[in-house]
Amino acid sequence: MEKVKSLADLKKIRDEVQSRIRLRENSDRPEKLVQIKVAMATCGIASGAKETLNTFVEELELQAIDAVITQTGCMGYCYAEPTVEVTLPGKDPLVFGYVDKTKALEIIEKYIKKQELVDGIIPVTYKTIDE
Amino acid sequence: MTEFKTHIMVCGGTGCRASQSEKIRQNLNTAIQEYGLEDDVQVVMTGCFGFCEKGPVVKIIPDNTFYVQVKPEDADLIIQEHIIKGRKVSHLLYEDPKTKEMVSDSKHMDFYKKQIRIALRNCGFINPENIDEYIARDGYAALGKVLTEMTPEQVIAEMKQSGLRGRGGGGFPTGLKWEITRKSQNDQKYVVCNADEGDPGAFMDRSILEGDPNSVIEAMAICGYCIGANQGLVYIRAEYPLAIDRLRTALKQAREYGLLGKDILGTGFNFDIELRYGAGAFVCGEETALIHSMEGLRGEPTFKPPFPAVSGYKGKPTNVNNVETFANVPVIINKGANWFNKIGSEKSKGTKVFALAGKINNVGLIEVPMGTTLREVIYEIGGGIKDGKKFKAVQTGGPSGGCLTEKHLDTPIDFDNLIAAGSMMGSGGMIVMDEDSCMVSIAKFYLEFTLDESCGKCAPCRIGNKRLHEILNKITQGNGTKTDLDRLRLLGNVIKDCSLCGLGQTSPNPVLSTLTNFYNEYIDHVENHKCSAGQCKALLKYVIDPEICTGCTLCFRNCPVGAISGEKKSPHSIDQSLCIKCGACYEKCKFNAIRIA
Amino acid sequence: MPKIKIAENTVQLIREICTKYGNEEGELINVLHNVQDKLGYLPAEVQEVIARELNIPVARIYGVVTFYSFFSMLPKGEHPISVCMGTACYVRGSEQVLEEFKRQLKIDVGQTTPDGKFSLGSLRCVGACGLAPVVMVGEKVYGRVSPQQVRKILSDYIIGCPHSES
Amino acid sequence: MNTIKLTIDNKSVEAAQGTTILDAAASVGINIPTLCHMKLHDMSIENRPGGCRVCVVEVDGRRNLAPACVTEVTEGMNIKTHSIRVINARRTVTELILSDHPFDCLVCAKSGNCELQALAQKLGIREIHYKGEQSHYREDTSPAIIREMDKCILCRRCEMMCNEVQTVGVLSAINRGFITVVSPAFEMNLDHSVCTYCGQCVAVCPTGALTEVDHTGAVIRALSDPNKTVIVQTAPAVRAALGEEFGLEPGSLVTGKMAAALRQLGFDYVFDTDFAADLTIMEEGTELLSRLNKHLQGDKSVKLPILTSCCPAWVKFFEHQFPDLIDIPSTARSPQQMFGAIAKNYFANNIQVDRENLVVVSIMPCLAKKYECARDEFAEKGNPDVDFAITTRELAQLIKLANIDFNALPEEEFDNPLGESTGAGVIFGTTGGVIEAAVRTAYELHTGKPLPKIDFEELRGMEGIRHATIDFNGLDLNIGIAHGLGNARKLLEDIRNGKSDFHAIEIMSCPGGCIGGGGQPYHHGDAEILKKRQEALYREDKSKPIRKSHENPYIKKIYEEFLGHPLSEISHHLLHTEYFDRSKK
Repeated sequence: MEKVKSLADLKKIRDEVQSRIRLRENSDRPEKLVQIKVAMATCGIASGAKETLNTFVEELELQAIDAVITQTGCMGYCYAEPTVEVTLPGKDPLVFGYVDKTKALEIIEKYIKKQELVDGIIPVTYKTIDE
Repeated sequence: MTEFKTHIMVCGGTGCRASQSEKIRQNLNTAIQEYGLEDDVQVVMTGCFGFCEKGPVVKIIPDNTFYVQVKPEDADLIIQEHIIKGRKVSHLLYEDPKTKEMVSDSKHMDFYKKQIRIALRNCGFINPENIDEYIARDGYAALGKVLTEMTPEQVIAEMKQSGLRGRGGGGFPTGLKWEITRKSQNDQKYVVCNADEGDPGAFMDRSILEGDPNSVIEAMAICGYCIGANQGLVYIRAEYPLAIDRLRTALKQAREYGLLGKDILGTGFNFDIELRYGAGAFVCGEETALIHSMEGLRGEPTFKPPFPAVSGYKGKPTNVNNVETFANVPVIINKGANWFNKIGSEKSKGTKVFALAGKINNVGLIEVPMGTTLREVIYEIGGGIKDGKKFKAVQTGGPSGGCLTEKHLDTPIDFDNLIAAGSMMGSGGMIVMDEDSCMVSIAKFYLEFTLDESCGKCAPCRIGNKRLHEILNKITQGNGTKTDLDRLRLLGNVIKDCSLCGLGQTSPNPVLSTLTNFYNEYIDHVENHKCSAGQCKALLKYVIDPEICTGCTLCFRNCPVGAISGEKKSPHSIDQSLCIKCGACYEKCKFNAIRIA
Repeated sequence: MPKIKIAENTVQLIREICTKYGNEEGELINVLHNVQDKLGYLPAEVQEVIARELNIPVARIYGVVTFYSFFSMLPKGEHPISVCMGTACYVRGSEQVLEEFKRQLKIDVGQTTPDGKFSLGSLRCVGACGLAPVVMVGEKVYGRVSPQQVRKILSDYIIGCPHSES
Repeated sequence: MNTIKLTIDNKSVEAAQGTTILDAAASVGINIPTLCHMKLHDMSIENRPGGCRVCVVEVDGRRNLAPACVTEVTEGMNIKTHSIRVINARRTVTELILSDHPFDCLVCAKSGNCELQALAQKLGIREIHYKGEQSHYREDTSPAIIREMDKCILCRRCEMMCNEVQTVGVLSAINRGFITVVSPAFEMNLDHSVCTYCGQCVAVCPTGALTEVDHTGAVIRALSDPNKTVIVQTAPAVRAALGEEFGLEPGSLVTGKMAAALRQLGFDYVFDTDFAADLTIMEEGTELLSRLNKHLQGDKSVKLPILTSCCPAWVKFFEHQFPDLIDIPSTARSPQQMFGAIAKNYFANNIQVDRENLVVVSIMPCLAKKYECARDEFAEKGNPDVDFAITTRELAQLIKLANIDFNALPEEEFDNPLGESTGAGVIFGTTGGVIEAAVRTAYELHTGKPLPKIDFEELRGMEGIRHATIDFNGLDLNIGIAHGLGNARKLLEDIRNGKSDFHAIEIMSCPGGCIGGGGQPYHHGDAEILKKRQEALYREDKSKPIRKSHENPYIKKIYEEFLGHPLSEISHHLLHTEYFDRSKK
């Protein structure tokens, strides 16, 4: 990693990463680019979030669906772990609860491929600081 | 590929299920089939909307119409009116309690604004193991701004202006703490992050460190700049391996970027952070004990003053803040003190993260503005009480806090109100209890914790809490007297008045608050020898209803002490003098003939 | 005075750990963590070695070891079982779960089964309150454990190896 | 320094900034009770963990009560030390402490001297409202100290003495919560530890948790045995403190009454350790000169400084902690042991009693002396040179037991030959005294001239580490003095690191020297008592006709008759010793 030597350097990184994310969203195949975040904090992992993450990685690769899968921290819905946030291009993010392997496959089959909602969506009930 | 035009979301949370949301779903599906809309409309069962007070809840997408208190028989109406005719079913809409207007779009409902995420802003949003994602969310911009545009005095003024108070329990103004440490003259100073989150049932600091470690690192560097320290230390529980891991990764990446280390952002400011591990001692959350622990000593608190701001780690001025406090700092710098101090209540600014747990539907981490009421937290965000049971109490502040009751539900949560109500903010654990929780046992439970965790240095805490516990034990065993209740209160107040540190001074709170708020339950225990929650085993009495008992002998065969007798095919009875209240008979009886009296 | 009975390579290991922390007395807790990580526990002889290396009285080390619940002077079982007794777990019935473990294993909290397979402990909050009651066996977290599941959890280990992710 | 104005119990008080409420109150005659707190003024020894909470007071505007011993006064403070809230809290806290304390008062060694007992009395506690589990620990008996930790109230004074003052590090608080207790590592017995038996833990213990091993019974048995000749020696510091046990002012000299009492108790000969102290000076002083001369002549094998070796706790300390330096201290035995060796090998012959039938009892201000006389090297065929060492306190006990009205006793003299001593022997009981006595003799032996002055003020005082340079007729002799083992450690570390330029160092384990020994009447934290005992010894020194050891006629006589000359072969055999490496390898 290059050292960040100045405020300008820091802004450059920020803009780069932001544009990279935007690029992801506005890529030439928007229908294929899906973003998936798996909550991987202690309760998530204890509830099997690793397996969920693996299922998404393997299954999406198997089906050649272009997706960005990342881990993230606790979303706060500890009662419904593992939780996964799926953002389809151009759509609002959706959070799914109790995502085990079966549920993960169902999300891929129904929501990601057909935009059909599946049971177990967790309504987002908070404001972010940007609002 | 089917493309549904409309989705109908039916709440499948426990509360709504209890009020027949499953039936609503069935009826909706029936109606959809009836009108031949299978290809256009899809019904989805969702997780809890958290609005259980008004449940069952149904939401129509894409127009975001939000129906409350829907009954199964309303399903047909929703399909006919809303889906087919495109008209909202007005009597199912939510009425804004303030304006008395019907609100249809959930985005305009106050309820959805209950949570504001400042400390948790990046948790569940960014990859905590990738510093770039933090930077993309304006990470380290606050540090950059501070180092290039502001003097330490200006930053401290900003912090004071923001009204941020320590989130670890005490609620001491953060800016003031920084100022005192800045004013302590010394060649070496330290910034310490207290990540020894020890309240049982609190896990907000763990979540922040696991989900957004960089926010803490950035804030510590800002603090270092303000107070004149170039060394930071994070004292973290050894029980949090994942948080330790994430923090290490973040430190490594920050160092690689030069955001920690020498000459940060070319400004000449040096700052780095080391980790120190706790080893399982709750009292180390107290800052002087924490410092002793970091010095390799027993984590015993010492009298303040001197405060760590004057003489702390290795005798040098040390600023100690907890994780959540630090997580607020970069936002305050970026968005300004005046943005921050508009959120919250008059004396408690900003938000507070709570770990909602216990007998509640939506166990989880929430962040609400200070001043939110307990009712909003429990019923609207927490989704109400599990299994439709009755709310009894909510415990805040962990072992240092107290149990609040129904009458406190509309109290706005902030530092001062909770103390006035006999509890405290603590680090933000919030445990909800229902009718099955015996408050005497709960008080005893917390006291057991204090007994385990008392450092033993001062007599009131070491011996006083032991005696308190013994009295409570006597009560739960059915041997308590009314004098014991007076004794509890007297002793509790002396422990509060005389103990050395915060742990001791607050340790009787669970006892004192339950005594105040649930006095009748104590009386029930000592005078009627009754535990209505059925938790105090010694007070239980199992009896066999001779009307129902078939004489199957199953209970007789399962009783481990031979307390049950009776002829086959005639009613059995329990010899109370022999019964050890194990409950085996109660569990085994197929006819529900055994009751708890 | 107890003669040091531990193996020379163990002494060497402890020395290395102490050296890593610059033989600083302030690093005592880090040293103890590290040594316990490697040896599993901190017997008296080990504390004597650390005392010599860090040049502090062994009584002080013993005072520290007995202060913090994380440190143990007894070897733990092959599968250390910890039942969370944090509030969230308590109100959701962890006491009964702990009782069931005691009953099944016929040992008390802080003890190890005679075959050395299991040791039983309780801890205060692993911060996974959403899964209450929580039980940890080694590093593995079991959530929403009921007393009925105790036998099943134990059987995972009695056979030999734990179930793969359940 | 800023003066702060405040109000305590409606009295206006002025106090310097940094004063505690406790001290400010005391300055206007308000004595707030304390228990864990202990401060030896001017000796930088203080224990104030703020743990017992007995001294709490009410401060206007404060949420909770303030511990007076640690809370500093601030401007305008309004303090109430006996409001109902305070009295209730103070009594409750005391009751709590009593609820975890055995009710052994009537038979406790500390009865009448117990600070907890006194507190309960002061607060008028007549009932303990709290009952419950009490702490129980195994009793630990060592050669000198008994630990009955059931009686421990966790004031932590012993831990502070052992670690901060003495740096021995045997005692530490262990466990936490209700089961917290002060203990050696692994809850082993003291005799398995590096304990030096200095007894400072016993000296400061407010209750009966730490006491000395009681040898009064054995002494009584010996005295009543018609076949035994029982002789007694009394250490210098005893005469300056024994009176306190009988209500006399601290600093009262009771040498004559003590001799009378001992005679009444039935000792066949009442001798004085001071005689042996003079003998010690002869041996140690000569050794110093010999080492000094060789050193000055360039003999690199001779090490300096020479360290005094009178104090058995100090000896055990360096044997454990500085085994690399065991060739530095003087090989001279302590006066107690010199006396024992002379008694059993010289005096026994003189009076024609078998060594086995001669019982040597010593009265010591010290607990380590109990351990010292039990060391193997100080016995012949299992018969120790000194049979029993009892403390000043035990002697008082014996006197009381024998129905003696101590204060009415006449002044009597010691017996001869082992009772004659000089002023030099007397001052052995205080810090600085041994080296002053040595200087008086060594100067005259070295220069062959009479001393221009006898009082060496530069060697006296209560500073923990002192040093002075004495002009030995052109030769500057650098002298160091340390009392308290923590101070000794500092000097030893300098020696180890080659940073010491002393020729001779006097070390005493106990703060103040033997006057502050672990066997003395309890000072209860009053440093003035130690100072008065010290003054008393210098007074006795001044009043002595002979003040230099080498001028003691009986010393001259014993060399003529028996020993020959200092460092003679027989001296080596009887008056010198060797040291052992007690560190674990």
